[in-house]
Amino acid sequence: MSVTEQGLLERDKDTMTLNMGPQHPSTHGVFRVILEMDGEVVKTAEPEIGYLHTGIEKTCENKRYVHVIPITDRLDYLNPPGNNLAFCLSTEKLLDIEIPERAQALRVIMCELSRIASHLVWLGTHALDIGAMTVFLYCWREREMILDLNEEISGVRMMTSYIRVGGVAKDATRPWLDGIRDFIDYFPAKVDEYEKLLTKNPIWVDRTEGVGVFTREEAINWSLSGPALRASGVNWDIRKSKPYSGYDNYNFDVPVLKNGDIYDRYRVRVEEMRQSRIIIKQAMEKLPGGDFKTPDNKVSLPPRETLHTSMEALIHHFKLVSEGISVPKGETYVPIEGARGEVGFYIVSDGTNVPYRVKLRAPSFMAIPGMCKMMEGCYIADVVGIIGSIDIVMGEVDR
Amino acid sequence: MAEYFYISLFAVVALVVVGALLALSTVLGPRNPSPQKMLPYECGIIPTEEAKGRYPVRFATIAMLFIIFDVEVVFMYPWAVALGELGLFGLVEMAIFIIILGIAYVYIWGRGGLEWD
Amino acid sequence: MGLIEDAAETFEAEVNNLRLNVKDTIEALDHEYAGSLYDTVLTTRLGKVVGWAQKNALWPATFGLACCAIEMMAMANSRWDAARFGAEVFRASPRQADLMIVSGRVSQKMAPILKQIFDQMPEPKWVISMGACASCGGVFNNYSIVQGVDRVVPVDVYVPGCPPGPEALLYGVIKLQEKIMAEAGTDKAKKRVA
Amino acid sequence: MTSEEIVEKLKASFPDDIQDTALPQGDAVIFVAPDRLQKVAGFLKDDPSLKFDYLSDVCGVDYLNEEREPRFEAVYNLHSIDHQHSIRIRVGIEEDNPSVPTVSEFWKGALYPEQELFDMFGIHVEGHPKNERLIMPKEWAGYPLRKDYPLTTETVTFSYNRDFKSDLVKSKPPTR
Repeated sequence: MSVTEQGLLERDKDTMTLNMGPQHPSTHGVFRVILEMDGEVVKTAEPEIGYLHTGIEKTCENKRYVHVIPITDRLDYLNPPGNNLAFCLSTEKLLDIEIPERAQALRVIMCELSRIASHLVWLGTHALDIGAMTVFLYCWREREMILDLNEEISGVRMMTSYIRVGGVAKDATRPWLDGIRDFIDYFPAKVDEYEKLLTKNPIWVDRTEGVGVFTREEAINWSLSGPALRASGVNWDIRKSKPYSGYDNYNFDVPVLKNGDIYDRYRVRVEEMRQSRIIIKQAMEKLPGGDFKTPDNKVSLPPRETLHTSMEALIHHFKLVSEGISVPKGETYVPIEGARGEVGFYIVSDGTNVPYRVKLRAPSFMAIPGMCKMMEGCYIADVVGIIGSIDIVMGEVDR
Repeated sequence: MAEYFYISLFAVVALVVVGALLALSTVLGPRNPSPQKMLPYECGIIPTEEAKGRYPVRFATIAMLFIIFDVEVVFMYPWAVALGELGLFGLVEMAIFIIILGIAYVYIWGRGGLEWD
Repeated sequence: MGLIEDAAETFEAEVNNLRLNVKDTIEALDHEYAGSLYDTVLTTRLGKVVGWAQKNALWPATFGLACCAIEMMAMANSRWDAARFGAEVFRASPRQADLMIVSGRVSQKMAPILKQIFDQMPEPKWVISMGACASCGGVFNNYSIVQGVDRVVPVDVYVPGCPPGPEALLYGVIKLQEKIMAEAGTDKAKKRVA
Repeated sequence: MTSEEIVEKLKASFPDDIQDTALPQGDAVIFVAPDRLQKVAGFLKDDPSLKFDYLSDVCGVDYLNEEREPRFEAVYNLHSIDHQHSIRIRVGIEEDNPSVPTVSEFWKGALYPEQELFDMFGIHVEGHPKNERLIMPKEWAGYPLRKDYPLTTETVTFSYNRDFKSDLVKSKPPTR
């Protein structure tokens, strides 16, 4: 429409630009998407990220391997043990050391607990965005139990830094193990409670079924990963295809559904919560004895009491504390299955005790273009549902 | 005339309370306009283009449909209160009223007036 | 001889302190009026009542940036329950909020937006800087993080921790309530609104 | 197929395009020149026995003070969903006006990490729709993840000691 005689404002496009900006209750962090709207229908959705860029990769290049572990906690802050495990696995692959059975089992328990906690935060905020207030309060009740377990074993609620290079920080304590057993018996009834609230709820089904559909080829081509990929019919779970840290001796099944809409992603994640509980149950029953970190003292600190007696322990202790681990030259990438998808650290080391380059493969970062492509053609109300169903975390998107 | 006393008293009290609240807050409330505060709220971004003057016609049709059926419900309230005295006559009257609007509703539904695109 | 110089130096620092304090008090006195009855009517007694009302209805604006936002959500939930202190209602738009909890690390790209949101909040408004990253940059001292939110907005309460537990944030809210009560009815409250 | 078979197959079918291959800790790694990348990538995606249809990650590395010759490097991690094996392509890029061809026509997921390559390292990606800032603010100068870019740490003025704070507060650096 050009400018008419009355000098009406020149309008070259009939769409309306709506800015779903960084400070928005349902963008799960500081994520901005500029929506070109034709009435209620989204024509194009152009994402804008970087509002939480913390320069973590630059900071990691100036810190020792041991100091990078608390930094990885703050990347994907809903699944901190997942990041720790990814970093430790890459470093241990470069160091080429063997992790004792007990440490691997403790790592699996910690990661599965944090996967449940992360899925609970996802379910709470996703349901809250679509309008179900009660699920938000229910989910946090269970999450508080997991956070208490974290506090029991590592002293911190969220950022546990429990998984260290060469094993774990502390051996499993009696109250922690009892707490997990109680949680295992307590949790299935709660998941059924969420399902009762949402799965057959006509409002929920209307808002999520057939919305934001991604076919199998699109999901693979746009590099989605994790539950979003498995909801589109792709059987790709790194715990099964590239087992790490002893995942191959637990039998659990991976939920894979077909039609790739928000409803299927919801059902995949709820089923994953149940499967994680089954993994923890098996890991608790078969918890092997032995030490909880590698006896090789070049990587992990020797036990305190040996310091008084043996000289080598003192030297190892001093060398580790003053200089830290020095990793041989090389580069490696070990993917693991985080709560949001494939997480992995590409580490380049130049033989010193400071990593030369640390790059996080963040599932949310890779999913954003696919998510915005999914929004085209949906209503404005579904944009909120789609962001919730892909479950992005801005900490790992902007790094 | 007497029976209108209570309803008018209720209306006056309502007006007084609302008026007082509004007046107090405008008089007592601090006024501190600053250029940024006057800008429309765009999730933290400085807005580049003003609000669009022209909206698609879909918004208007849906608003009208809502008004029609909302007024229908408003008529039901006094009817429900007075159903005792009206008896069968009131029931039949309201049934006819609802059927007429029902036909309109079915017609609109058939023509796809309720979907968005 | 070094002792005397040290003593002279500390003495001069003390004088410098006093001069700065005096400058502050003078500045506090001649604030410009909010241009309404709000100043003239609000004597100390009525100011206390207004302060009591403001204290018990602190509506936080959802400004969840990073990990601290998850703990802020935990504070609003049933176990830690900020509703006991009137801070449970999280308003999305800054127009209806009078408390901004900056929870998370503020990057250089986010700082102007934080300033814009803070300006769009009506007076009187308060800011809680939650977590080490918001208070002083935390573990991230690099090119991308604003080293402390007090460079962008005036902060009232700093809550330490990374992330601070919900109980620590609640303690921060309570401390802010005490500050509001202490400030109510004085010139500081009027200056905050002006 | 195991890593060795993958590497052998690729060396056989691309004798001149692949500069070098390596098997660090059992991973299949091939080194490719930038101009040959699209050819190798097309083969990797379409070959029925390899079928690398999932791009896991594109990541840039700056080997400034290492004695390696090409300073920059773009690393492509690929998985195959059906055969469940992986490969890593390392593409060495020259220092003066570094550029690499895009692979977004094979894997749409490469659009964002390649734009991050430009944003963080200044590696120009030919054929990429948007070679501009992704994460950093639009008017940011310099490429942060290069080795010669300083970490720019600042002294933090978080102290209640009044006179210490007074002069540092005055010299508070403005928000960029």
